[in-house]
This record gives sequence, structure tokens and C-alpha cells, in this order.
Amino acid sequence: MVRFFHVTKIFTDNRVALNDVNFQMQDGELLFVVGPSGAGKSTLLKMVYMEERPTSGQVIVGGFLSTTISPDKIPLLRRRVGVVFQDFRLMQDRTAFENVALPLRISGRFLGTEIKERVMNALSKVGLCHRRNALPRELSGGEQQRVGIARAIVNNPIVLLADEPTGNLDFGVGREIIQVICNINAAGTAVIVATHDERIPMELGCRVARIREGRLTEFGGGFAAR
Amino acid sequence: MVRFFHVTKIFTDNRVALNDVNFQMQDGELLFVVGPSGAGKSTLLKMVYMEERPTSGQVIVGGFLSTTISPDKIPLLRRRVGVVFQDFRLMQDRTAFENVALPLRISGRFLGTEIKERVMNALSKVGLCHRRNALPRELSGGEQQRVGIARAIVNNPIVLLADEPTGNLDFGVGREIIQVICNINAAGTAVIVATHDERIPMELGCRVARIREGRLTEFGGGFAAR
Amino acid sequence: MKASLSKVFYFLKETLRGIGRHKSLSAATLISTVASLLIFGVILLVTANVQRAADQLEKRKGIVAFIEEGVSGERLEYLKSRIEEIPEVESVTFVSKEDALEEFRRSLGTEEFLEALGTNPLPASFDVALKEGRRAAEVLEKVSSVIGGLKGVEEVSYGGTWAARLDRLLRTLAVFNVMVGVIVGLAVAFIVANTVRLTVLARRESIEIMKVVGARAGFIKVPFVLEGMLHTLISAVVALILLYVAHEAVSFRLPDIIFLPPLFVTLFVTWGLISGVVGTQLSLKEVLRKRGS
Amino acid sequence: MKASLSKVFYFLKETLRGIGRHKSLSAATLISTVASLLIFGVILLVTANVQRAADQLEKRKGIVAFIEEGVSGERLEYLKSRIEEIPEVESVTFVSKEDALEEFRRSLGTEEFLEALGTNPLPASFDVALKEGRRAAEVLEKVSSVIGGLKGVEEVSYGGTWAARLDRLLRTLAVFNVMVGVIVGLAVAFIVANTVRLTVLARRESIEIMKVVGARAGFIKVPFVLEGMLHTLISAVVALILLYVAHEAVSFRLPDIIFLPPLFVTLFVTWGLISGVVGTQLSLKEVLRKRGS
Ligand SMILES: Nc1ncnc2c1ncn2[C@@H]1O[C@H](COP(=O)(O)OP(=O)(O)OP(=O)(O)O)[C@@H](O)[C@H]1O
Ligand SMILES: Nc1ncnc2c1ncn2[C@@H]1O[C@H](COP(=O)(O)OP(=O)(O)OP(=O)(O)O)[C@@H](O)[C@H]1O
Ligand SMILES: [Mg+2]
Ligand SMILES: [Mg+2]
Repeated sequence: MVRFFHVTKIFTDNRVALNDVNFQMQDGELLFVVGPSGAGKSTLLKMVYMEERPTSGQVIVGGFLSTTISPDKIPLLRRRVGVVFQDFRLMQDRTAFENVALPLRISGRFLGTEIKERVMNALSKVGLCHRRNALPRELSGGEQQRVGIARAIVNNPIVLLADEPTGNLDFGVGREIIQVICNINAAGTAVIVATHDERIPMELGCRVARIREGRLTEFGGGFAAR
Repeated sequence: MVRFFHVTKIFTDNRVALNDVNFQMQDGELLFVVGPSGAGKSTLLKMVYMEERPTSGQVIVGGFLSTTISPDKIPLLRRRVGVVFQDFRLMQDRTAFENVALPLRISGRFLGTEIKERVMNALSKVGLCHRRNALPRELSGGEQQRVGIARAIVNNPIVLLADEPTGNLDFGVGREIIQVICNINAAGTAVIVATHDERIPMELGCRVARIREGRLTEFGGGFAAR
Repeated sequence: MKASLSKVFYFLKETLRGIGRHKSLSAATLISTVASLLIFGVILLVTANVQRAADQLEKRKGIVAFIEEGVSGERLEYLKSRIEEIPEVESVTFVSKEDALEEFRRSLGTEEFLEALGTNPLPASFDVALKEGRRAAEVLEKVSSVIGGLKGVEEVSYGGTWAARLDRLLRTLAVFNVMVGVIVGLAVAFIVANTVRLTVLARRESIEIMKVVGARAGFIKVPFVLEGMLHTLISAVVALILLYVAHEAVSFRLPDIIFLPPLFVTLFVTWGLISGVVGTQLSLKEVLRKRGS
Repeated sequence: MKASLSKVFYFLKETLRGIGRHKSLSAATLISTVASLLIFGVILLVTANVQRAADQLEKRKGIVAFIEEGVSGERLEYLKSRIEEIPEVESVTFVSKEDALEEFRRSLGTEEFLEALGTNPLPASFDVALKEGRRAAEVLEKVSSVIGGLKGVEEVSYGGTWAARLDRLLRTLAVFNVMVGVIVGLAVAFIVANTVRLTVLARRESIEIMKVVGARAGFIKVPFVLEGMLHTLISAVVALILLYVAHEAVSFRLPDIIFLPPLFVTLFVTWGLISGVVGTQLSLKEVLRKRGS
């Protein structure tokens, strides 16, 4: 499903964000990427949905290879990958509903009624049906984060990437969100969660990739969460 | 220093974000506002730097009254209040250094050399001196958050407001940041931290305002942190 | 099928939403494009009128050959045919002494002066019209001297130096007009294109989000292009209306100013639309190309 | 003191940074403002030239009174003083038969025709210049008829209908020109102001952050206003250069076209600057007023 093969990412002024990262994930697996601030967690996720490309090495996602994918194929990849961004990336001029509906509109395969049904379903999973008509700036930080999560899961992605999905959530709501993510994983979606909070994977007892200054220092542990 | 007097905030479509909130803080006090997502923590902080005004009731900060303050006095208030925003609010077209220097430039009371010294001092407190020339989008989430913290403390505010200052930080860095905040408080600055992570005030054993659906359900506890 | 219909519907809704949500941006765009199209319209209006005035003045350019007193009818026929033989001459009209008097009377509105004279002092004449494109001052002079050399022709009048001066003036005006038209046309295209570009740039955040969620460039573009077209179309119509109002206001004072002929209106609207669409395309390309794929 | 100097320094740096960091926005703004100022410049150029042409044509308008053969010197003196007495007349110049022949020769470049004649058939004449503002066709006609009524004057020539037509044309042109100038001037102001406004709107995020960190409106404005002024100043200079190049190119073909007189250049630059600053102010007001205080 997702495979990193000697992936190195060097940004301008020689910042090494990822350093020779190798790992492999099966279909339907659940992986936590943990590490301190600036370790390279977000960069790793960006490689998966190909917002960034490796300086050297290769990333394989589904049938797409980072070295050979053509620019017009990238949208296809992204439609099958749901992403919860660390900084939310909600469209400021759309309501929560429209933000969540966006991936469905983009895929162009759904009717208005279907869209409505799916969006409301996703919003109810994150407990935000009542705020569907609010603009992002009318939502609290945690609410915005949950809108981002609803958008990531609305289109039944084959891979779900969640960057710090509970950073703005209290323990109660955060646990619910992790449960939502686990449910999606249980339904067969591969999931990668980047987080600085090591308690979550410890509690769940699932796979952990530990990253530090761009290097994968630990990979494995846990039992297959299912 | 900060006093809330029957403060109620009702947003459009009758959303009650704060409901008859009363409390008082002394100079140099340290207060944690805790509560679940959407409880009204950020709204409470916004009242203090007067980005939002109460629908009814009154907020008093330093010598400024929310009911009588004239628009041209608000900048004066804000210069004495350092704010760490939940969504960082960094200027995307400035480097970390320039973002942190902004409050000093605005106050217009400092020379170039002084500015440099103070900014580097603030950046070193959050451990980001080496990233001073990076633009926000070249920083990781946690790094952006720390730039926001450096900006909030650079001008020695009399009140420091921190909205979820460790939401994007791992346990280690988060603890350091809390220590930085405690140090600032120890030097006489009043501090209000909004967080969903109840462990922090519990560990520190300091004052807590618990908020739930806009109501202050608990206020007090702890010993004066000093 | 139904899904693609819902897509069309979505695009239309998006377009209107784009305009509605960003009222301030839209207003700014509209004002700029209306203003620049208005300029273009005014220039076209001036061009149309200068052309027409030139045409009319050119048409009026002609030669009057005054005939000596007492020339016989036969000789008149002969003179007429001789003048008609000149290659530059389009037509020759005979104006008898009586016709001349009649015209003089009409133009003067009074007969006293002539009645005091008792006799008709006005000569008969030939009004000679020249062929199109053969009305430059030099031609006039040449033909005049030929006609003046005919026996029975007393005097020839053709405006002389005035015709030459008018020629110069019209030529200068035409060159000026083309120059102004070209510069203004290009400038207007630049302005419209750039204004649309600025609106797109101001919304680049949204565009980047759509991209990262998997939207194809085409999907992102459609509402912007539609919006750009709608904007420029509205602007063109508003500019035309303003132009018409201005024209009405001025034609009160100068009644023979014409409005834009249909060809120019078409040119005007098309030009605006092309500029708008090109502006949208360029800016979208720029924004879409940024940051990675 | 030192701190305020560092503030000035900061403002200047900010201004340049604003332009440097937002190259794409700046380029768009520059293109739009250059284009619209260019239009304005062209219109001013046309106005300047039309005015000049009109002035020159007006000056040339005059009356030629041909004198009968054999009028005595005394009578000539008398005629001259009589004509000079007419209130509309500015000056009277006597052109003798010899002068006329000389001029005729010069203008024709050949003498054969006259030499064949053996005698000088050209009459002596008075060139009558009229006072400024008294050169309308009606005045010309009136004065001509007065002069024509004097004994010793054989014939009077003043261009007749041609003068009237020229009058009409110039009047139309002037009205057109003022109309176009006003519309274009306003439109250009709108465009410049709005373009600057769009650039400000595109950076509203930054402005809001500055506000929330405690910046006064003035502090936020200064770099924007300076940037707006710099932008329009650069644009004005570029537009002037382009205009000059265009002028040079055209004057190759039409050598007597003048460039903008200093007054117009001043008007041009000032107009651009005012528009830019007003645009900046309006948009800043709009952005600064938003959301809370
Ligand atoms: N576009 C970029 N240009 C230069 N450096 C970058 C860029 N993006 C990230 N970096 C740097 O690469 C390193 C890893 O960044 P990344 O965002 O992956 O960290 P992270 O693990 O997500 O941290 P956090 O938990 O704070 O979000 C950081 O030091 C960051 O400053
Ligand atoms: N501008 C606004 N318009 C309408 N509703 C608003 C606005 N700002 C906040 N709200 C609502 O008020 C409530 C409190 O918001 P607030 O941002 O204070 O929550 P919070 O305690 O900071 O939550 P979080 O921990 O998720 O950041 C939320 O339900 C939110 O949706
Ligand atoms: Mg990150
Ligand atoms: Mg909040």
C-alpha cells in the first residue's frame, strides 16, 4: 500500500527533514508516526500525498510511484488519500458543510442528495452536525480540526493520513476522534497518524514509527490493530 | 489586573460562547483555563485583548474597560498584552525573526541593535535561534507555535495570554515551553493559559478556571504559583 | 449523466458564490474593468465619428465650375461631356442661373439684396463630384486647372489651400486615431487581464486547498473562467450603457455624433471577453503551478 | 530620536520588502497602472496637439482683400486705415503686385506660365489678420462684406464655407476631447485606485495580524501608502517613457506633433499619485475596519 524506499528530503539551506527512511505498510494497517517537534512527521506525510517529493529515494502509494507519476495523475492519487492537515487548511469562504463536501464535488461522481447524506454522516462522526453552516472563523480550534477530519474521511479514502488530529482536542473528544479513526481503519482503510502524543499508540498498542531528526529510529511494536 | 464582570458573549445565530462569566485575577497570577473543545476558552482570551467585546457585562484589563475603551486605545492595550494564538497567526511573508520583532517595531521604542538582541533572546527561549530566517511555511507546526510564543513574550507584556500553547508540541518541548511561561510569570507577568490538557495545571498545582459550554463551572484550587 | 449535470450546476453555483462571497473584490474588479472598457469605448466612439466626419468632408469636396454668361445649350452639353471624360470625375450636375438664385435665396433667407439688383447676377455652374479616393488637394487642383482651361468656363472654385489644410488635418487625425486605438486597446486588455489576475491571486489560498484535496486544474479553473467572463460581460454592458448615456448627453449639444456601429460594439465586447479570459488563464496557471505539482 | 529614525528606516525597508516579496502582485499592479496612465498620457498628448493645431489654424484664418488695378497710393493709405478701424481687425499688411508675383513664383517654382503672359496679372492685396477670439466663420463673413463694400476693393477672399466647416470640426473635436479627457481621467483614477486596492486586499491577512498585535492604523498604513506612491510614480515614469517612444515613432511620420508640455506632465504625474494614494487609503480603511475594532 505505502512504501518508503531510501527516502531523503533536503530542503533549501541543506535542512535534512528526512534521512534515508525505509518502511512498508500493508493494506488496512494502522501506523503511528511519533517524534518531537520538527522531527519530520509532517514531511513524511506530505510525501505520501505527494505535496513534497523525495530529494532521493522513492515513495510508492497504491500504484503510484513518486519518481514517475505525471502531474495530471497526482489529483487521482489525492482523491484516494484523505488528509487531516496539521493547520486544518479549510477554505475560509465556505461553510463547514461545503468544506467537507469538497472532495465529493471534486470527484464528480455524486448527486446532490448523495453528497448531503455523506457529508452529514461524516460531520456526525466528529459531532459537528449542528455547526454545519458556520464558516471556519466562526468555529473554535477543535471544531475546525474536526471539520478537517470529516473532510478527510468523507470520500472513503484507501489511505487516511492524519497530522496531529487531536492537537486541539480535549481528552474526551480526542478519544472519540481516535475511535472514529480506528473504526475507519477497521473497515479496511490504511491509516497513518502523526502525533507528538505517545500515549495514544501506547494505549491502543499498535504499530509505531519513531522518528527523530529525520531518521526512523524505531519501527514496529504492537500487534496489528484490527 | 484582569476582571470579568457578568460577561456574556452571544455570537450570530444565538450561539452563547460565554455565559455570565465572573472572575478576577491579581497582578502576576498564573491561571489555567481548561475545558473541552468549543467550551469558550479562546473566546474568553479574545475578550482580554479585546478582539471580541462582551454582548453584556464588562471586562477590565489594566486600566482599560471594555465598555468605554475607544478604538484608538485598543492598540495601546494590545501592546501590553502578549498573545499566543491557537492558530499561530504568523505573517506568511516574514521570516521567524521578523515575526518575533513585529511587536518591538510596532512599539517604536527600540533601536535596531536592541531589537536584534531581544528577538534572539526570545527565540532562544523557545529553542528556535537556528530557524530565525525561515518563513512560516518552512517551519513545522510545533516550530510555528514556538515562533508565536516568542512573539508573545518578546515585549515583556504585563499580561500573557496563551491559547493552547503546547497543542502542537511533544511532551519534552511542551514542558520546556510551560517552564518558559512559568519563568515569565515568576518575573511578575500575569498569565492566562487556555488548554484542553488538564495534566499541566494539575502537575503545576496552580489555579484553574474550568469552563463548559460557556459557563465557569469551577474557579480556584491550587496554590499561588510563584 | 445526472452526476455531470450536478457538476454543471455546481460550477454555476460556484461562479455566483465567488462573486457573492467576495463582494469587495468583485466590486473592485468590476470598477476597473468598466472604467477601462469605457475608455476603450470612448476611443472607438471617437474613431467612428472621425471616420464618418472624414468621409462626409471628403464627399463634399468637389469642384464648382462657373459658366460664362450666354453660353449656348449645345456648348453646355459639350462642356459637360468634356468634364465627364476626365478620369477622376465621378459625376457632373448642371446648376442653372435660376437654380443658383433659388439656392442662394434659401441659404440667405432674404431676397431684398437681389431684388434691389433687379437682375440675376449669379452664374450657372457645374457641380463636379470626384471619385472616391481621388479627392486629395493635389487632385482637386489638377482637375480644376483642366476644367478652368475649357472655353466657356469663367472660374473654378474648389477650396484651394483650405482643402489642403483639411487633408492634412484629417490625415493627422487618422494616424493619431489608429495610434491611440492600438495603445488603448492593448492597455485595456492588460488592465482587464491584470485585474482578473489580481482577484485570482487574492484567492490563491482557496485554490491551493482545492489542489491539495485532489482537484484537477480544470475543475479549479472553470468557475474562475466563468466568473471572469461574467465579470467582463457585465462590465462591457455597463460600459456600453455609460457610453450611451454620455453620447446622449453630448449629442444634445452636437447632434450629428453617431453611436458605435454594430461592428464596433462586437469588437468591443469580444475584446473585453478575450482579455478577461486570458487574464484568468494566465493567473490560474501561475497560481496552479506554485508549490510542488 | 534615534528610535524614530529607526522607524523611518523600518518604513522604507517595509515598503521595499512589500514590493520585493510580492513580485507577482507588484508586477500586476505596475502593468495595470502603467497601462492606464499610458492611456491618460495619450489622451493628454492628443489634447495638446489638437489644441495646438486649432491655434495654428485659427491664426492662419484671415481675409485677403484684392485691390482694383490702378488705385492710387493715397487711396491705398485711406483703405488701409479704414480697414484698421474695423474693431475685429488686428493688423493689415499690404502686399504689392510685385510681392504677390514673387510669392506666386516661390509657391509654384516655375515662371514660365507668367512669363508667357508677359504682364503681371496678379492684383495687389491687403492681408487682414483678425484679433484672437474673433475668427469664427460668421465674423470672417461679416468683416469680409464690410471690406468688400469699400471702393477700390475688387474682391475679398476668406475661405468661405471651408472656414465654417473647419470651425465646426474644431469645435466638435474640442468638445470630444474634453469629454474623452474627463471620462478617461476619471476612469484612470478608478483603475489606479482599484488596482492598489486589490493589492491591499490580497494582503489583508498580514494587516489583520499587525492589528491584533497592537499596531496603530497609521503604522500599518505608512508602508502601504509609500508603496502605492512608489508604484504609481514608477508607473507614471514608465508610461511617460513609453509615450515618448511612441511619440518619437509617430513624429517620424508626422513631424509637427509636439510632446506633452510641462504643465500636462505635472498634471499627469499628480493625477496618478492622487489616484494611487486615494486607492490605498480607501482600501486600508476597508480592511482596517473589518472584524472588531
Ligand atoms: N518547506 C520547508 N523548507 C525548509 N525547511 C522545512 C520545510 N518544511 C519543513 N522544514 C523543516 O524540516 C523539519 C521537519 O519538519 P516537519 O514539519 O516534518 O516536522 P514535524 O515532525 O511535523 O514537527 P511538528 O510536530 O512540530 O509539526 C523542520 O525542522 C522544519 O523546519
Ligand atoms: N465568530 C464566531 N461566530 C459564531 N460562533 C463562534 C464564533 N467564535 C466562536 N464561536 C463558537 O463559540 C463556541 C466557543 O468557541 P471557542 O473558540 O471559545 O472554543 P474553545 O474553548 O477555544 O474551543 P477549542 O478548544 O476547540 O479551541 C464554539 O462553539 C464556537 O463555535
Ligand atoms: Mg508537523
Ligand atoms: Mg480555542
